[in-house]
Amino acid sequence: MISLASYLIISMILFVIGLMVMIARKNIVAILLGIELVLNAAALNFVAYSKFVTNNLDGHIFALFIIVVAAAEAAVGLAIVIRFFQLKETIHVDEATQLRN
Amino acid sequence: MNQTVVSFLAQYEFFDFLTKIFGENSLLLTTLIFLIFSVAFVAVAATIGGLGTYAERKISADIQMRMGPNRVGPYGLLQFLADGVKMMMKEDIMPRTADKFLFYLAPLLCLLGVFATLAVLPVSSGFTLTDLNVGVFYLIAISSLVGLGVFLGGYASNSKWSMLGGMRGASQIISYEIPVTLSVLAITLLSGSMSFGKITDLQAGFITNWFVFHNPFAFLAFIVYFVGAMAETNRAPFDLPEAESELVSGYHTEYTGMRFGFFALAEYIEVFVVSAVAAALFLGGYNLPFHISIDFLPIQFVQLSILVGKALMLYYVVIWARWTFPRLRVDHLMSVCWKYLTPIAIFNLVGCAVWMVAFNGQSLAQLIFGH
Amino acid sequence: MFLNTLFVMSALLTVVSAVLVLTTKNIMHSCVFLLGSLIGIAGLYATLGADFVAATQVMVYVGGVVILMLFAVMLTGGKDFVSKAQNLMGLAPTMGNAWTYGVSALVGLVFLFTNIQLLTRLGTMSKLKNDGAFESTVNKIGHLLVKDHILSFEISSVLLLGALVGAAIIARPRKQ
Amino acid sequence: MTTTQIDGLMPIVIMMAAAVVLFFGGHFASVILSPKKPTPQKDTAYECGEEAVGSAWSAFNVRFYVVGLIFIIFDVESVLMFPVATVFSEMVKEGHGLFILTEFLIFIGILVTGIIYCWKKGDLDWVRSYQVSARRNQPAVAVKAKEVKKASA
Repeated sequence: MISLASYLIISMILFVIGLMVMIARKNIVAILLGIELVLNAAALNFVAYSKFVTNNLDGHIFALFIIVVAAAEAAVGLAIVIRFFQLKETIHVDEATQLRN
Repeated sequence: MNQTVVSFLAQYEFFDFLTKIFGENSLLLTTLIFLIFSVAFVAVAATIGGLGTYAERKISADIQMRMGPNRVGPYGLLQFLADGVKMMMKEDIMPRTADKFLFYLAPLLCLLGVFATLAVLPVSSGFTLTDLNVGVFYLIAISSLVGLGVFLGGYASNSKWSMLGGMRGASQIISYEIPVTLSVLAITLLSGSMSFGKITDLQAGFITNWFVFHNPFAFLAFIVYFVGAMAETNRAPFDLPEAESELVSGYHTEYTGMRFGFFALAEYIEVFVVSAVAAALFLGGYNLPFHISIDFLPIQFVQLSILVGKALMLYYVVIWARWTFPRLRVDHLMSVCWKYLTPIAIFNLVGCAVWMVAFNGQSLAQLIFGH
Repeated sequence: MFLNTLFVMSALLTVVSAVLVLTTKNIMHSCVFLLGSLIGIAGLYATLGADFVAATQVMVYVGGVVILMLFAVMLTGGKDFVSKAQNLMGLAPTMGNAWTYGVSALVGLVFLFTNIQLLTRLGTMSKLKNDGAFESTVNKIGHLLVKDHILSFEISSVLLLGALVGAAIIARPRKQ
Repeated sequence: MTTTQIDGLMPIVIMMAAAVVLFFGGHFASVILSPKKPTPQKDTAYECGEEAVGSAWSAFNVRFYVVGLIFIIFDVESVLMFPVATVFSEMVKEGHGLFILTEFLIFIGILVTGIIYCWKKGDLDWVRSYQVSARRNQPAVAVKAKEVKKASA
């Protein structure tokens, strides 16, 4: 039977995979993909808890706003990626070193 | 609520007989009924899509004073079957440099997006496959898979024509989704529901109850919706992604045989779907102009033919527009969407909201003729 | 029963697609697999009775974010779609030394034990009835948005305005 | 309070499965019926009879992204407006009409501010953004276009 734990496990797997994508890949767009996975894992947790524990819809509202924030984040992030590509002709994350020293 | 075809059939006597046969396992029966109706839907939709190509050729021939297809079957009616067989027998070519995985996936995404919208299409009060609470919203959401399919089809071919067509197609489809969404939002505002069933029920009765005639803003919203939907399905005069005189064939230049057939099928079914949605949201849907008890089963078929008739009329208008208006230029296309349709759609939305508050939700006809 | 089927299908789609996002080298394919994963999550929302959130997920991600990402890949790519050493196989030699591996192993162990502790307790705790009948959420969400959460509703609009203006400024072609 | 059955989602799954079945069925039929005679010329991308040069996967103009950006912001805003629109008539009947109208108008007003900004800055303008990027190479053309625009305005 489906319980809260099954949703939490899926959410955990998603979170960890998202984190691994963020760490392992050097393409900035791929890092944004990882961020989307992580945010979705969090939203899934919110909805699961609101169904099984609190029994009201505040979790749904939270998931909605997470989706809103994720969309805004993707829009701005990808704009930065495109601008970065115009300057550096690459989207390798290790090239972004102008603020290092 | 959440009425489905199963819950509709459950009120008849023969359903008890069926439950006796299938015993306590109601899931099997539900699945079976859904399967039967889904297959019927798919068959009818595919036929309408196929006849769409025939109608397109015949109507264009009529407008241009030609004969059109008239060899296969009576009046050339079976032409689409011949076309289908021909497509299956064509050699399946894939460019060597193509992205194979995405090349296979793109037509499938188009088909998925179109078929998934069929599940909520309100064809009659009982035969609607499922009447979701978020029906309208779901329909808008899932149909954007088509745009993705167009883009990936253009990308995966690795041909310049396809790439240009795909980029244009994707940006056009997503742009025109905004006026469409805002117009649908106006209807949601007036009806207070996102379920197709409720929206259609509110338009029952005489023609003045239709949402087109609810107020002047709703009438404008209908026009915006229709123009936007035509652009979203890549129909002329908005057929820039597949403009044959400038882009060879657009995003499906490299597609041959059956895969090209899937793109075409998806497009023609989608035109029917947006026409049917326009009929359901604005033109009264499946309602008869007088009150009648819907418990009598053949009435369902009458309702079905009313909706399909309305949708086919809009379909005719779409084809007619193709042979009447010249194709837009790409910068005009974008300015039509963002500088005309979207502001008008926002204006409609605000107008509908103000109307609701000012006249307490009454329609124009109610204000003029009283209740 | 259909609930379980839907759950299993969605969960498989989600997890398998997420793994493929991680392991595929081609960024374009990664975006498409991300799409699968997000649709799977929409299915999971549907099994939780969150119909509106599920439709929102499909609407925003399928129609919006994924297409935007594909656009961004197209705008930045050209030469370098398949880049080397971007998957797990190429990871080990480029990342850190023994010290970082030791710390991460420790953190991983602590994480694992905490999760096992939590999950075993949760597994016995919540046996809510989940028989496939749900209340409609759309109306309630609407009421919550216009009454309890009115401020966040309006502020999200300001956030989106900021995102629009900011991203438009950043991405706009320069005059140079 | 109305309840909904999860079974209502079954047709969606079945329809998607039908699409997949149709897709692979069509492919199968095509594989059986169609000839298979590849030649090197046939397998190249179509470029009007010329030999295909280079790859089509090159960097595109940024204006496509800007269109997508404006789209996604509108998309998300409309997502938030849908539940509010659903309760609108209810609230009007309860007598909170002006309250929810004000709220709705503020929300749309902020949205409209964004589109007015983009309009003024020329992001909605397909041609002008193209000229700005082309000015690097051909200043004369851009200046001419600007003059024409001024004259027409």
